[in-house]
Amino acid sequence: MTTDETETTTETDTERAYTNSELMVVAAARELESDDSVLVGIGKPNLACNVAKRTHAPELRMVYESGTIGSNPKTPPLSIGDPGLAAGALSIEPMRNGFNYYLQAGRLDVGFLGGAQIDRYGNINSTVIGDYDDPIVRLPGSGGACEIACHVNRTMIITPHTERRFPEEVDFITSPGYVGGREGRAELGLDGGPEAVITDLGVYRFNDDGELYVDSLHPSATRDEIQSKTGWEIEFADDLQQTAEPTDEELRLIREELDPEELYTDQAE
Amino acid sequence: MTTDETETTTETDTERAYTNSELMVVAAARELESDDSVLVGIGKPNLACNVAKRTHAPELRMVYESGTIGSNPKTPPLSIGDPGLAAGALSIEPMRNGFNYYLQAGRLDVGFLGGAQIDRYGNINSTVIGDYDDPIVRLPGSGGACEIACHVNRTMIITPHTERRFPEEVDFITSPGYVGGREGRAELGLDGGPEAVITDLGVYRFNDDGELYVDSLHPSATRDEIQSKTGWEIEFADDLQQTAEPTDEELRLIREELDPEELYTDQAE
Amino acid sequence: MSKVTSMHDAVATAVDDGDSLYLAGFTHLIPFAAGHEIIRQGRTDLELIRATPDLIYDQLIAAGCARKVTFSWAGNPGVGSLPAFRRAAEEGYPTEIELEEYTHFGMIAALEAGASNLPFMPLRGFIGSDLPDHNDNIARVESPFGDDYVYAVAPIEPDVAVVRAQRADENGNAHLWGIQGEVKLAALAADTVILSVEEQCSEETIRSDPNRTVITADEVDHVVVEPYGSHPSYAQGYYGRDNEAYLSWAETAADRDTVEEWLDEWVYGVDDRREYVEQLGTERIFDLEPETAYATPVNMGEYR
Amino acid sequence: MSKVTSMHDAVATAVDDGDSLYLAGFTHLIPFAAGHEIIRQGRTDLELIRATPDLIYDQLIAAGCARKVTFSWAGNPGVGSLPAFRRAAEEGYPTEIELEEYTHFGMIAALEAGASNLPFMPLRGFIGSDLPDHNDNIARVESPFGDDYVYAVAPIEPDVAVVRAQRADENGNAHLWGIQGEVKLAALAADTVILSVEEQCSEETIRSDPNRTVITADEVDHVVVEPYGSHPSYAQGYYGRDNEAYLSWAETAADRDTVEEWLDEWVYGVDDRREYVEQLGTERIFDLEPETAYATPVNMGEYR
Repeated sequence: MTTDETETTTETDTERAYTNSELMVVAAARELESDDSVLVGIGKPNLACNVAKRTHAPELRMVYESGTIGSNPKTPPLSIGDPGLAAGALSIEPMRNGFNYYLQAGRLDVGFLGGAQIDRYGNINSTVIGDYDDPIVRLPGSGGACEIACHVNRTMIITPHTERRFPEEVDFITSPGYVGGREGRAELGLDGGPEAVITDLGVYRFNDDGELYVDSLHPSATRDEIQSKTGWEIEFADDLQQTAEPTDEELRLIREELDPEELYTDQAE
Repeated sequence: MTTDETETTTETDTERAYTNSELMVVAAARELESDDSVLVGIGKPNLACNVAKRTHAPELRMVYESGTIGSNPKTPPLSIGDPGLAAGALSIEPMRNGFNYYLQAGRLDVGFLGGAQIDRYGNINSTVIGDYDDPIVRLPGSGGACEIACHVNRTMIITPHTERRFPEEVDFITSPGYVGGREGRAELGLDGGPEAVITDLGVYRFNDDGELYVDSLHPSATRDEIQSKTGWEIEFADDLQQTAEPTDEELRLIREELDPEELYTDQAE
Repeated sequence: MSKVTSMHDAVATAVDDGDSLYLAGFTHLIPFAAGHEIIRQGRTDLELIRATPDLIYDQLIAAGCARKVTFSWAGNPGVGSLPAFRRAAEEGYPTEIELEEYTHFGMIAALEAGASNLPFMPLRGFIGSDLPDHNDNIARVESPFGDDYVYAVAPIEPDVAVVRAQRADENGNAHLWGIQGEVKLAALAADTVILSVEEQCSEETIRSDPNRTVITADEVDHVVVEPYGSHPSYAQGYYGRDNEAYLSWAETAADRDTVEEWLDEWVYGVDDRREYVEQLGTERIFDLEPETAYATPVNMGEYR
Repeated sequence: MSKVTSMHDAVATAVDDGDSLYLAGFTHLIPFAAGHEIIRQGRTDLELIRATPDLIYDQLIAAGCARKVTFSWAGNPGVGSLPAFRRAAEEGYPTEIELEEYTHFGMIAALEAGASNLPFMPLRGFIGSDLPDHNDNIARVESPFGDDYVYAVAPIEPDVAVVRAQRADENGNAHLWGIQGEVKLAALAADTVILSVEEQCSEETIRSDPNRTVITADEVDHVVVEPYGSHPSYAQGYYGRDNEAYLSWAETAADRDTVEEWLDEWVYGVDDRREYVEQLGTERIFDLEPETAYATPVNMGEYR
């Protein structure tokens, strides 16, 4: 980033001086509001929260499954229990308290999840591909994900969009989305639900039935590409947008401050 | 206490140079063993624990309902939550943890209780005299007592023996003794139970049916006095003992170190 | 944005007639100043919830603020009974009070359910006791795994909790040391929380020792900085319990008139806690101060 | 009487073939040295219980110690999957392993039930998930108060827990700061507890700050003083996480042979943690040390 601000903005528009992984981080950051408490995951979610906190959401409170409340890491953590999340936090809770008093009691607004499979109702599988008792791939399992999906008000899903990841129905529900639709979720007594799915192709949201639709396309992506990698006929918004591109400041934060070693993002020059 | 040890011992035997309230403290102290964890109450139980700790039970661990574990108060506390129980404790637990992880999980060996009424099966009433909804006397209620009586291995009851206090049946069971007998307690799934009742007249224990009997008489007391103040025909041990008298060291501890202001004991000269 | 305000304004905003109220603190850090302010502002029909009503609720009851008391041990700790509580329970003076009664463990479990947003909390409590017959919020529940049972209590969720700590930042992140009691649960279970502290500190101080934080800003609506706000209860490391006040309450409250005089002198007769402390006098306050004994430091490390 | 012993002797006494084992510590203070000693002593048929099996259980599985894994997230934190765990789960190599699976919250609630001597613990968890269909220790329970339901989990009560802390006295009263995880629950829920610490301290140090105590002597059977006993995990204020070791495990464990070589070099090839640390070398250790940042002191007061 050697050019001045005005020039770079122009270049960005025309030459795409950012990557889709950078765009994913930025799109996720923009979902956050300053008074949110966010249950942060590692990788892109952590970058997204830190971009948001350093731009439009300075009061954002970052909470980790390890029980650190109001963490303020100086460098991006490699795990959700790093010492830099504990040092300088506002509070550290035993693990049970974090889940019991914070998550279950509805004190967390936003949670970030990934997953090996996401279906048309936003249900997530991070447990097994294939049969539970004789798996083709044994995945790590829920961890905190199931109850995050149950209890935060807005679940954000960040994942690359590949064909395998978007089947019509997941092999195993690890974490509930809208189950069989918004009513299915409500019948279980759950509020909230998935708010957005952010992939390398676009930003998707959920319609009144609780079904996934494409809300904005990334500049590099096409409708056909998304449809061809999705296991059902996916809906597109009538007023389908183009995802807003990263600003220079957002890119600078990612590249210089938050992920200089490109652990979680591929970075453009 | 100006005379030397040998002389005083002799005086004690012949002239009763101690009071029954001092004897109660000492008799209670002798029930304690060095590896016991005791849930301590205020007043005589606290004095008894401190006498025991300073004589035959140096490793005695004192736990209070307020959540202080391994307290080591320099002066006797007025309440179970005094700052001197917190400063210098081994650990301080939030109130729930004390009840949940220590008491309920069976980590405490001994608990001291008082009560307005104690019946023939060691059930205790500290809730109301008369009808619950229209009480003659509204007493403080259970506090920690009910679950102490449920979960410690040996409940010690310290109380003066007056007629009103020893009815055949209590008006209200606040804290279970042997309920309708040892089997009644076992049917509820409870282990442990009352071990001894220590009054100003004697030390009582519980027979194989879970019924109270007099195990030792204090030197100043008589069988008739106990029977006349008891609401049923109370049993006396075949080998009824005389309660062992306080030693000089025990009396010195009470008078000089633990209760110099006679807050919890009447003291002889 | 700072939540720091006066106790007058916090109570005026947060506490309405008819509210259910939990003034927390097990022996330690009891919010006496808040109780007095509620009396001064003349709130009525309150449901007073507290494991140990203690002098604080005896005073509120004597002042006619209560319609119900939810409790587990209604005594003057280490001294005896609560005269005003007994007058209300036995004679209906100055107000009739309904009682909802638990054991300590049951009460704390009910707060735990409230703090956790659970419909019930199991405990091995009340066993063999007559209490469950008199409280519909206690029920026997069979274990879904094998042949076993517990009692369950329904959640307690007060409208307002007042909690105290030694120090907090302007947002309400608080360090509390010494006896913790049910302070955290009360703050989590309540809709609205007033946090009162001995001292205000920087957010940096809080962040230097996050394991010491018992309440976070998330739960707190109002922060009141009020030194000696717990007298005659105590604040660990700041001042001891004023045992004299506890002992003399037995006589003060024994009689309807003497308790009125006491309220006139110590509650209605002062504007706020500052005036109360002035009336107490420096010597009495100084006599309660402990010698200093610092905790052995810990290194949190600086991780970049 | 002092409980201080060596890790060799603690493991030899406490851990038998077939035991259920909880090596505690959520990311922080993971007892790697204990895990390695269990491998060296050749224990087999173990039920390995841990919310996050992490590298420590991947190593035990690779060494053939496991018959069952009870867990809630089996990955390499921030890196990817656990190769040995996957080989055992997918191919039965080197041993078949049975899986008992929870969510984090469900796992912790089960430990809470174990620590509390309760027959079950309710939680609003597993809702809408397929997990309850595959684990008999998860059951739906209706609330006894009104129209509501929860899931309940059965207690987890390991035969042995190994927990770590920064400092403890010779009896096992321990101060732990930074991330607490499930350490306290594991110690309370287990029959036998090995406590390993970075430093031994006096009982006086513990008593100077009782709010910092996370484990008391009551729960502890053996105390092992073992600096750097958590490497490549970390000890807050003492050393940071060795991320390099976590990153390289993906390659090391990807292949049956390379993981054997690794075990030969780092577990079988050293006698104890001291030799392991020597093999790591001073520079690597020094690189992990944080700058010093002390917590703001608190005054507990001296009350006479």
